[in-house]
Formats: sequence, structure tokens, C-alpha cells
Amino acid sequence: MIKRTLKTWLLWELVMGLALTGRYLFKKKITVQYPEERTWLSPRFRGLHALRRYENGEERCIACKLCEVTCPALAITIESEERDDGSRRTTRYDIDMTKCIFCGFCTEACPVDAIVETQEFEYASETREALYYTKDMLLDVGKRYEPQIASNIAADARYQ
Amino acid sequence: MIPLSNFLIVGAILFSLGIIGLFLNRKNVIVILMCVELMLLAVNINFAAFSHYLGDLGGQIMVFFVLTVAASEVAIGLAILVAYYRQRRSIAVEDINTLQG
Amino acid sequence: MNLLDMALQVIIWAVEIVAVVLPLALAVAYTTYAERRIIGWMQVRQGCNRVGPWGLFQPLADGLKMFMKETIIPARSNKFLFVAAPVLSLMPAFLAYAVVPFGETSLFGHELHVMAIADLNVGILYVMAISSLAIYGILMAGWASNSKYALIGAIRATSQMISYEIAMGFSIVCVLILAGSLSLTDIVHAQAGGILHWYFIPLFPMFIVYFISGAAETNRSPFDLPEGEAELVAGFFVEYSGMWFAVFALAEYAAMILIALMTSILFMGGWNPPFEFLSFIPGTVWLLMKTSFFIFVFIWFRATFPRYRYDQLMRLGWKVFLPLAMGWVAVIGIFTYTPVLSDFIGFWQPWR
Amino acid sequence: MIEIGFFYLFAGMAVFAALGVILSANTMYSAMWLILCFFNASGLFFLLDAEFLGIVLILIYVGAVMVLFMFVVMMLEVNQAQKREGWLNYLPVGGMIALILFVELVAASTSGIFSTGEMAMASHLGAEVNNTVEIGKILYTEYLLGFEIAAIILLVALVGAIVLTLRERKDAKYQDISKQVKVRKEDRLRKVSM
Amino acid sequence: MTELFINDEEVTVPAGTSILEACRANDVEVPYFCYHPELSVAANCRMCLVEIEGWPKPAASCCTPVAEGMKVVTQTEGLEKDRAMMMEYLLINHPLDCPVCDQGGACKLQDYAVEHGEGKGRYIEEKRIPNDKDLGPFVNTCMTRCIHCTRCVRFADEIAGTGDMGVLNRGDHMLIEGVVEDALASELSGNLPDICPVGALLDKPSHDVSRPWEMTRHKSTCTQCPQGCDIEIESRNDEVMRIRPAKDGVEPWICDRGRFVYDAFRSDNRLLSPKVREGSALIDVSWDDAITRAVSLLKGKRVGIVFSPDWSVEGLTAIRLLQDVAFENAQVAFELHRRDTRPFAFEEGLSMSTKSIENADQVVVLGSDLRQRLPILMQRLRKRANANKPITRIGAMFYRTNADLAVDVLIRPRDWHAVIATAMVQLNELGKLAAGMDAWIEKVDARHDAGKRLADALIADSCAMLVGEEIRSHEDAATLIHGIDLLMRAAGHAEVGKDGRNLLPEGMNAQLLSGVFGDIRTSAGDLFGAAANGDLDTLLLVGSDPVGDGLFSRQAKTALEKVDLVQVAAISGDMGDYASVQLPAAAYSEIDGTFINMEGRVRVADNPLSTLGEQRPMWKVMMRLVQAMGCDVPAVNLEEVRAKVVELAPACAELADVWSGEKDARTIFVPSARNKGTSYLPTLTEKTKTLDLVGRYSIYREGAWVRASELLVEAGNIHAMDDVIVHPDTLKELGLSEGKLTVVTDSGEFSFDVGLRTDVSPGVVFVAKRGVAGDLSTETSVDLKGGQS
Repeated sequence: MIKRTLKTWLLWELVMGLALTGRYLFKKKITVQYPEERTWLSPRFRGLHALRRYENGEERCIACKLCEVTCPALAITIESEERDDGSRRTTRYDIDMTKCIFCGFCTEACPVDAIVETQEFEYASETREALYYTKDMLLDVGKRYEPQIASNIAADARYQ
Repeated sequence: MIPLSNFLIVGAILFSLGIIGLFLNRKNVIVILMCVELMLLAVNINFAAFSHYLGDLGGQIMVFFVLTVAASEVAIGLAILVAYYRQRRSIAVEDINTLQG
Repeated sequence: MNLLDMALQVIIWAVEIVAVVLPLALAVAYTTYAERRIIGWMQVRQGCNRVGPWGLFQPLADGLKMFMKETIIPARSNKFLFVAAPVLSLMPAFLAYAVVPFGETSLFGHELHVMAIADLNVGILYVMAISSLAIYGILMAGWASNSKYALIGAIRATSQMISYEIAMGFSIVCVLILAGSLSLTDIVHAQAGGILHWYFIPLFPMFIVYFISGAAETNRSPFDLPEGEAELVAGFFVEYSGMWFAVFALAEYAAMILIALMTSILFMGGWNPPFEFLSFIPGTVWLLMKTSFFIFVFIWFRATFPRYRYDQLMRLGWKVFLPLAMGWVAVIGIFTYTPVLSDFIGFWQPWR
Repeated sequence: MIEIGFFYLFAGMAVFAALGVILSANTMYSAMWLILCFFNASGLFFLLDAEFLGIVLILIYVGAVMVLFMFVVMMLEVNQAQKREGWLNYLPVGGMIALILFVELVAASTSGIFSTGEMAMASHLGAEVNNTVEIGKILYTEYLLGFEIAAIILLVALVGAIVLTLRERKDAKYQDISKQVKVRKEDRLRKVSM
Repeated sequence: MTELFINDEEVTVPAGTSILEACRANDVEVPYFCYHPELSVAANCRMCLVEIEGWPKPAASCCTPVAEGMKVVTQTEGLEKDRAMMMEYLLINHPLDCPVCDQGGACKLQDYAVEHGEGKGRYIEEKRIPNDKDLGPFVNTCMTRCIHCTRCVRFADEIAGTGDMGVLNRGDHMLIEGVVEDALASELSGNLPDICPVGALLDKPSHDVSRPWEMTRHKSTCTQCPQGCDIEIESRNDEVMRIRPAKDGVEPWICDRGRFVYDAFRSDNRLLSPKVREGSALIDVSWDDAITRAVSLLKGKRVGIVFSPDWSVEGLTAIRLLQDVAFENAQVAFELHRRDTRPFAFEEGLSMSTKSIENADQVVVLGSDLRQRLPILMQRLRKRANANKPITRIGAMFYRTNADLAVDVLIRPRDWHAVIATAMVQLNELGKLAAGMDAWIEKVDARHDAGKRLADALIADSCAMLVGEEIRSHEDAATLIHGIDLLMRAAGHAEVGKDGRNLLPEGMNAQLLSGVFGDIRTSAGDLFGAAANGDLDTLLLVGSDPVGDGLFSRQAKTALEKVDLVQVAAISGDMGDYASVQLPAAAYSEIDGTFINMEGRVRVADNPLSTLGEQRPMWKVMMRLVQAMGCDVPAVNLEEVRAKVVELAPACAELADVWSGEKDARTIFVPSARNKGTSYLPTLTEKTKTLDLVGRYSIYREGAWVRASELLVEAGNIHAMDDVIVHPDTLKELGLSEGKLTVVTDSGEFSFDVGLRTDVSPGVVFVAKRGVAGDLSTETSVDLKGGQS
């Protein structure tokens, strides 16, 4: 009882709290100094989207629109038509990165691994328009990151 | 050196304005209370002035008491107002005449 | 007093004001920096360390950003009061420094000269009166914004500040009883003679009450309910941006520094060194060291304690601090006027 | 000289602010004007060497009473539009009363005894006297009874205001914090042997 | 009725029903591929197996009739296993290309594979790859996906009647083949993708464009022909992607014209914003400007109004309201195929439902190319013919029907009087009389053998008389119809309840039009004539394209060149060349409206697509015009317009109950008008020319919508015939041979390519209505000369 009263009046709990934060004041800091230091990224990291091509240069995307329908943020817009050779291809494949929530459902839905998410996350822009990725831009991203994408897919294949 | 009458005239002006204010803002009890404060302030100025010129600190003590009473008055007045507002949703003076017998 | 004297006096005042306000503004800026660094460290982070060496230019960059930003005045606000409110809150915060004695110096003549713009004999009352005006800035900001968040924030802030002002007032009364003067200089002088003479020893509970009430008075964490982000977005200054927002921040930090200063002066012996042999260090340095410590404690609080709930805050103010402070006044009074006990207390009462 | 200047400044501002109080359409503005008025009155007090009262006026009126006013204004949402309705009906009577009073007061204050003579011009309290100390001295001796009564009035006002406005809401839940704080683990935890 | 148990629940179904139908009627899920309620039973998918107590093996439910007390179980472990095996078998050769298949998401095979199939296939050998077929512009094939349910083959045989799909080989080598490797000849071919349970037959125009789940669907009414089918418009982002028959509609099919006309909704010819002529070009302006311009052309002027009957009931009523309020003396015409505007003994519209026509003892078709005009009605008659019920047809051509007709007689249009007179004589001999017949018989001396066939048909117990366009657009139509009316009365087919007098109308809402406009209608030819003579200042053209369609294109062209034209339309047609002001009105996919089809059936469309541009519903355009003319606006919202409908057309009174929700639109038939008092005697005028001229209607060419649809134009080109066709004997008689010949008419000489067809009546010249010969349609008789004019 006395101990309790004493504790109450001496603000013991508060002092303990202060002591705790006081201790942490001198601990080693865990901040990662971002542009110079970087953390390790999982192969499953969901960053900027990319559209892939086959090795022979043919687009993988077959305009099945499964990614479009599965997208919870309605960020994907696809228009398709029959190409001259009779295959089904997109005429438009847009991802609005301002809408995208990077849930990765599109990559899960894709039957041909055409739409993938790279580990790229530094694609900020000064205008909103620049975040509206068109098919060409996405294919371009795919071209740039293809080795990384392929290795990530290979690394994760066991768990699919 | 400022003559005493100057302070007294300032007090008179403030007091009169307080009275006019009472009539002018009959609808709004809050402003009426403010006008009363204004009048009390005029009285306080007179007290302080007399105290100063008569060399008697009793005047300042009176100011002190007036301040106390005024503060109490405001506290109680506003409390009544709030209580009344909760009942009637209005603080217009006309609506308060229901207290007439 | 001829015209020349008057002009000279005006110049001296101006220099004094500049000598207080400029370091104060800088201090405010670097208090924000210190706050961010210290909280960062306490959270095992680095804090701002990008702009300049160790991030030292961060406050300047922030200030620059704030002043470059567009000031948005809401369409249905009361335009005049909306603009006037930040000024109304900044003005008293700076005005109070007019009577704060930063130390004594004999640089300007043979006798010791108190380093204050105005060494008022009712200095402590003045500080109380002026700091109570800070409420109006907040009240006006909340009301003029025509926003429910701002209004609720303002109402919270004012009732909180008024509530804690009373407890603060009573804890100061204890100091007054011991020091026997309303003058800040006299209060400091009364504590001369080493750490044992400082008032935090006989008035330890009041010291705590004063300091915590000070945190509440300046809306510092854990009493920062008026700006509680979780429920009020940002409280009374939700609608403010850019420069006017910066002015509010300036006022808040100035008030915080003032409370730290006042705590040092009232309870920690002001510019007196704790031990006589340390008196080779100038008094001002001592005062600033003490003040810095209390600023650090404010920041420490912020890093440690979660925000109070509003009813708990009110309960603390009215049901704990107020009775405690009033009781302590009675205790000190009894000690002062009871023959035997007055010998004990006489140690801290130089006016006897 | 300077004093006269300050007097007219303070007095003029006070009167101007008082006009503002009674003429503002917005209750909030009235309150603001009243604050200004009190500031200037406080200035007048300083001129009268009543610095303690001057500061106390600010501390009590500006720091507390007016905040209370503003609080109530903010909370009650006074309908501004109908505030001034029909004021012309009352102006003649009120104005007359105020005018008569004003004339009388001015006549009295300028009627020789206050406007001329030694008392009118000479201060009988030295400026060097510590106003605060002096007030304290007579307040706790000569006026002790009055002081005690004032204290009781304040207490009554305090209690009265709380009684008038405090209402326990039936539909709201309250918690007893001290009870919560006092809880020990023994109160909540029971060891059961299995 | 038969009682049986399905999964231990006792159900009662008519005797002879198959188990599958019994299950479907009682909401018991049985999977199937080859079964289709409208087609014969093939029982070749074996998916609908059920177990029947006491039977040693599972039975195919689609071909097993119910029996009294039968105990059917649809869900057992054994059946699940059977179904899994069936699925595995079906999927052996089926590609796993669901992501690129348009059927994906709306595919029976996909659904059942998930529901009944095993997770994994064991077949790792090579799949067979049949070649894809070219089935014309409407149907896309992907034969690897075919599971040989033969629904398409049965559809081609039974519904389309063309029989141009078939099965080759057996077993693993089984192939579905087009009998002719070419476009499908059927006007119903668009239904093939609908009935294909997998993605083997797909809609070609929308192929690879959209997926089923992207579509929003809303019900509407097709206004492309008087049939007014229930359609379901599938749209994506307010763009029409497909039109399909409504699932619970009256007819299970729709024709290609109604299906693929959506192409025109987004064509360049579409009017989407108000236009005003500046110099030689039409430029887009605001509604206010366009209305101001229109009013300047209309106000205080002598105005003629021509409109199309395809607008909704509300829109048409609004036109009448405009006429009443703003142009009291204006002439109004809405039929471009009717030369004779005297009231008919029975006005346009059917007195029988298509179903009762199918079931009548006799069906007589007088002068109508039903397959081109009303493909869905023709499909009903084809079903009738397949059931060996008689159809009698008299006309100027053996119009292709793909059905066996009991009696098919060729006549020349100038013989109609004689045919009717002969039939009257025949009926007289049998003692079937009607007042007025004697006068007829006396007046007409000539007799024609076809009349005997007609009389034979009329003595059946119930007879559905379908009077077609050859008679309706005849210059003496009122008289002929009066004669037919007399025949029907005499034969007893005019009584209430068994009224068989059906006059096939030109467009939708015929019942409403004869009521609302009966008193002010005039012939479009007369109206254009008046305009050409300078008796009119301005034409207000609401929706129709008189240059492209109808009999009066030459007159219309002359008139339009002479007067100002204010056009209100959803599609511009050829009028862009003439219009001074064009006001856009909403197409039928874009309005909340009510439609009445030729049977009198009522349909209320709701939840329309958002308008594509600035077009407004017709009634709004009309009321805006009224307001701009400075007159009192008679109706300011749809409810008020609907109140006016009931007020103006008492025959449509029941519509009020439909709109208020008290009655179901399906239960209502609006009767067509009957003018009992009319009686005309034949006025036989000798034709100056030797050959009769008949316009030939083509499903792919008539109507501004169709001409704006690239798809239908392409199909029209595939099915095109020569501009002018005659019987070889006709030429032989004249000593001419086919090729470029000169046609001599009252209004001049024209040269055309003349083709030969043996199914044309000798002495008749058929001209394609649309195309270079369209101008001839005002004539009724011509001569042919050799060489070029």
C-alpha cells in the first residue's frame, strides 16, 4: 500500500517510461541512409509494372483481360482486337500508377507471365500524366528489367 | 499632469455607452452582459482615479472587490445562459420573458 | 529627460529587443531541429541529417519552404481574424520575454545590471498575464477558420490552458511566499547560494506541477489534444498553411522556451550556479543550460508519453493539480507563520 | 507631456472600443472590442500608478472572463441576424437616459471640486511606492473582512456555475480513473489450482 | 400429365417430356451440351446422363421420355465419375486457350470443367487440329475448340432452313463442315455463336474485342423491322459491343440485321451533335443555335412533315403534338411504301400473334418476301412447314424461303383484281358470301387461276392471311384490301377471336400511327410533289431517309433540292446532302421508350445507354422545338407525354397500366385499326406499259441504319443480285438477251444491267429498291428495249 502510494506520488511509472526512452537515446540507430544504402528486396517485391516479351520478340500478352478484371483498383485498361495474323493482341494496355495499389493480383492472374512487377520503385514523376503507363512504356520497362524479372520469377517458381 | 476630471469623464463616457449598449442590444443577453462589464469598468476607472488623487489605497481595494464580483457575476450569468440555452435553444431576451408570472 | 536621452533610450530598447528576439527566433528554429533529432534517436532513428552537416540547415530549409508556400485562406472564413490570429498568438509569446532576466552583468557600469528589457517589479504577474493572452490567437484561429475541427481544437486548447493556468498560478504563489517578491530578479536572488537554496527542494511538488502544467499550457505532448491528429486532424490550425502555419509553430515553441526559462528561474535558481566554485561560468550560461535541459525534457516527454484523453486531462488539472497546489500554498503558509516550523522554511526565505 | 499623450491614447481607444462593443453586429466582434477596451483601461490604471490592478485586470478580465464570453458565444451559435431587430424603438429612451446620466456625470466631474484644486492635479501616492506591497498590506489588514467575503462570493460563484451547468448524461459512459489506476493484478487475476 | 420423382421430389410434367426438360422445368441442374430447347434432340454429348431406379445403366436424359412413377437421380457418385470421364474425353482435343477465347467466362465447357471435370488431364498425345472455316462476315470459327454437339448443324437444318452446315466422317475423324465453303446464306447466321456451347463459333465483328464480364446488358426493342424483337444490348463503356436476343424474349432468335446493325450506332453517319449548314458544309453548333436556325426555317412557313415510324411511342406522339401546336395545317406522311392513302378495310398490324400464325390451319402469304422482310416470322413459318402444315403463297416471285410451300403461285401485280375476283366466285359457289362481293365480281371481268388456290386455302378452319408489300404498295391497295376483307368475311375468318386478317406493316408502332395520325396522313409521294411544285417552304424530316428508302426517292430528291430541310434524326442517312439543320435524336438503344410491334405486343425499354453525344430523346427535341416556336409546351416530362399518348390513341389506353406498373407489358396486345365502313370498287385502269415493275426488298439494303453499318453492307454485297431481274421468257418474248438494256418509263429511259432469274413471274421486272434502280420505284409499269439509251 505504502509502496503503491509512493509509486503514485513519485510518478514512478512516468520515470520508468522516461528511463526507457532515455536508454534508447543512446542505442545504435538502425536508419538506412536510403540513396547510399539500400535494403535487400525480395524477389516477390511488387514495384513498377512491366510487360514482357518472349525471346523471339513477340509480346506475351494475349489480351485475356484477366488482370483487368482482377484489378481491385481498376487501374488497368485494356482494349484488344484480332491482329492480322489472327492472334489476339492488345491495342491498348494502360496502367494508371496513381490508382494502382500494387497488390500483385494482375501478375497472379496472368496466364502467360506477361504482366509482372519489377523491383523498381523509384519512378516518381513531376506530373500525374507521367504515371499513366501505356503499353509502350510498360514494354519498355520489361525490356530494361528482363534479366531481373526472369531471375525473380525463377527464384519464386518453387513456391508458386 | 492629468487632471482628475479627465479620468472621470472617460468613466462617464464608458458608463453611458454601457447603458446605450444595454438598450441597443436587447436581443442578445451576452452583449448585455458585456455592457454591464463595460459599466463596471467605468466605475473601476473612477475608483482607481479617486484612489490615486486622494492618496487612499482603499479605492484600489474597491476595484479589486468589484473585479471579484464582476467575475462571479459573469460566471453565474453565463452559466444560467448556457443552462437556459440547453432548455430553449435560444438566448433572445424576448424568449426569456416566460419567467414572468 | 531631453530629446537626446529619449532617442538614446529608444535605441537601447531597440537593441535590447533585437538582442532577445533574434536569438529567440534562432532558438525556436533549432529547438525544432533538436526535437526531431532527439525524438529520432529515442526511436532508434537518425532524425533529420540531410540538409547541411548533421542536418543543421534543416530548420532554415523548413522555414524557407514554409514561407514559399501558398497561404490558403478558406473561402468562408472570417478573413480578418483568420489572418490576425497567428499574429495574436505570436505576439504574447514574444512579449512575455520583455521581463525575463537572462542574468546579471556589470558590463554597463559598476553595479550589477539585470539583463532584461524591463526589470518589472511585478514581472511574474506580467508573464502570467501576457501568456494568458496566447489563448486569443488560438481561439480566433479556431473560430475564424469556420471549420469544425478547428473550432473543437480551439475550444479544447482554451479550456485546457485556462484550467492549467490556475494550478500554475498557485504553484507560483508558493514561490512568491518563499521569495517575498513579484520581481523575477528578486526571485532569482532569493535562490542564491548554491543548489540547496533552489526552490525545487522545498517546493518539489510545485516544481512538478508547474512544469507539467507548463506542458499543458503550451499544448505540448502529452497534452497536445488541441492538435490531436487522430481526431482533430491538426486542431485549431487545420486550415492554416505556409507562413501563417509557421507563425503558429513559432509561437508554440517560443512559449515552450518561455516555460523552460521560467521553470529555471522560479525553481532552479535562475542564473545561479549550483555550487559556488562553479561561479566562474557566467550566470547566463547557467540559465541557458538549465533552460536547455528543460526543453530537452519537454522533447523527452513527447517521445515517451502517449497523449492524454481529454477528460483525463481535465481531471488531472482540476482534481489533482489544483488541490495539490492549493494545499501546498497552505502548507507553505503554515510553515511560514508557525513559530517552530518557520525556522525550517526560513532557510529559503531571505526576506526574514 | 508623455503621460498626457498616453492618457488620450488610452482613453480614446477605450471609448472607441466601447463603441465597438455596443455597435458590432457580431457578438464575437463585441467581445474582441471589449478586450481592447480592457487593455486600454489597464493602460489607464498604469497611468494611475495602479500597476498591480492593471495587470490583474488583464489577467482576470482578458485572460479569463472574456475567454468565458467567447466560449459561450462559440458554443451557443447566436443568431446574428435578429440581434439588432427593433433597436430603434428603444434607442430614444435608452439614449435619453444615457445622455442625462452622461451630462450629469460630466457636469459633476467638471464642477470645480474635481477639476480644479490640488486634489485634481496632485498625486498623493508616490510613484516609488510599491503598489503591490501597499495593496497587500491594507487588503489583509483593513479590508480583511471584505477580502474574506469576496473569497466566499467567488466560491459561491464557482459552485453555482458548476451546479448550473454540470449534467451527468444518462446515455454516456463514464469511467472512474482512480479506480482503474488502483487496480492490482490480484483484483483481476485469480490463481486456480488445477 | 406424368408424375415422376426427381431426386426424391415428386414432380408433374406433361406426358412425352424428356427427363432433361422435366429437370429444367423444376430447376434441377443437369449438365448438357448438345441439347437446345429450340432444336431437335441429338443426344450425342452424353453429358446429361442421369440414373433411373431399376435401369441398369445411366440414361441420357435429353432423349429419354418421362414415365409414370419413374425415379430419377441426378447426383450420384457414379454420375460424377461418368461426367468427369465425359469431360476428360471432351477435353482431349479441346485446346486450353480459355484466356484468348471470347467464350471464356461464358462457356459451358469451362463451367462444367470446373464443376465436373478432374483437375488434371492425362492426355499428353498430340491433339488434332481441324481447319477453320470461312463462314462469312458474321461468324468466326475456331474448329479446334469444337466438341461436336451438332447444335449448329441442327440449327442450319431446322431453323435457318439453309442446311449449309454438316458433319463429315465419324469418330475421331468427325468434322463439322460448311457444305459450301463460303458465307452462310442464312439471314439468321448470327445466332450460331449464341448456340455454340464452346468457343468454336464466335461472333466475328466483336471477335477478340471484349470479354463477357466486361459487358453490361440492358433490354431493348429492335426497331429494324416490324417484328420488333426483344433484344439485349451488351455494352462496354456505353459503346454497344453486341446485340443478342433477350433470354426471356418471345422469339429465341434475332436476325442478322437486328444483330449487327449496332455497327451503325458508332458510324460516321450517326448524328451526335446539332449541325447547321454554313455554305456547303454542315458544322457542329450548340443546341440553342441549331434550334434558332430551325425555327427561322419553320416559323410561319408552309411545312411538310415526314417521319419514320421507328421512333418510340412517346417520340411519335410528340411529333403529333408538335404538329398540333405549331403546324396545324402541315401535311404529314410517314409511309414511304404506300401509294394509296385511302383508309384500308384493315389497317396495318397483325391480328394474330406469330405463334398463332404458326399454328393456324392455313397460312396465306400474299405478295411478300417474308424472308427478307420478317426473317423471324419466316423462321416460324419454316418450322410450320417442317411440321408439314400448309402454306399458300401468291406473289410476283418465288421468293426464297428455304421451306416447302404447299402452294406457290406466280402472278403479275396487275392480276390482283382478277385473283381476288376469282376467289370470290369460288367462295360464292361454295355458298360463302359477304355483302359487296357481287359488285366486285361484276366489276372485274378478268379471272386468274391463282384465285382458285386462294379460295382453296380460305376454306380451312382457321386461316392466317398475311397481306404483304406487293398489295400494300399497290396503286389500288385500298380496293384490293377491301376485296381481301370481303373474302375473309365470306370464309369466316373475320370474327372476333379468329380474325385472320393481317396486313404486314412497314415499320414499328403501326397500331399507334393509324390512331394518332389517321386523320392527317397523306402520301409521301403527294407531299414531295407539293414540295417540288413550290407549295411548301420547308420539310421537317424526322428520322426517315426518303431518298435512300421507299418508293418516292426521285420525287424526294427533286423536292429536297427545292425546299429547305430541317432534319431530326439519330442517323443522317443521305440527308446530309440536303439538310439545312440537323438535330440529333437518341437511337433506340439510348432511350427510355415504349414500342409496339406488328403483333401489337408492347415493350418498354429502360436503363438506356448514356448518349454518345448531345442527342436527346425524340420527345424532348420535339418539345424544345415547340417551345422555341413560341407555343405552349404540351408536355414537359415523359409522364406527360405518356398521358398524351393515351389521350390521342384510345387503342393504346392499356399502355397507361403498363407504365404505371399495374400490368405486365407481355400481357397486352394493342389491336390494329379496322375501318368497317370502307368499300371501294375496283377502278381498272389499263396500264400503258407492258411489263409490271416490282421493287425487291433486301434485308441488307433498306434503311439508313443498315446502310451505315459496314458489316451489313458487306453482307449485302455478298448476297447482291443484279439491279434489274426478269424471267428469261419475258426477254425471249421481247426478243432481247440479258445484259445492258434500256428501261422505258413514264419519266424517261434508263439503262441497266438486266439479269435473268427463273423464279420471277413472267411479265414482271424486279428492281433492287436500293441502288441505281431505286429511282424507278415510283413507276408501276415499264417497257424494256434493247441496247443502251
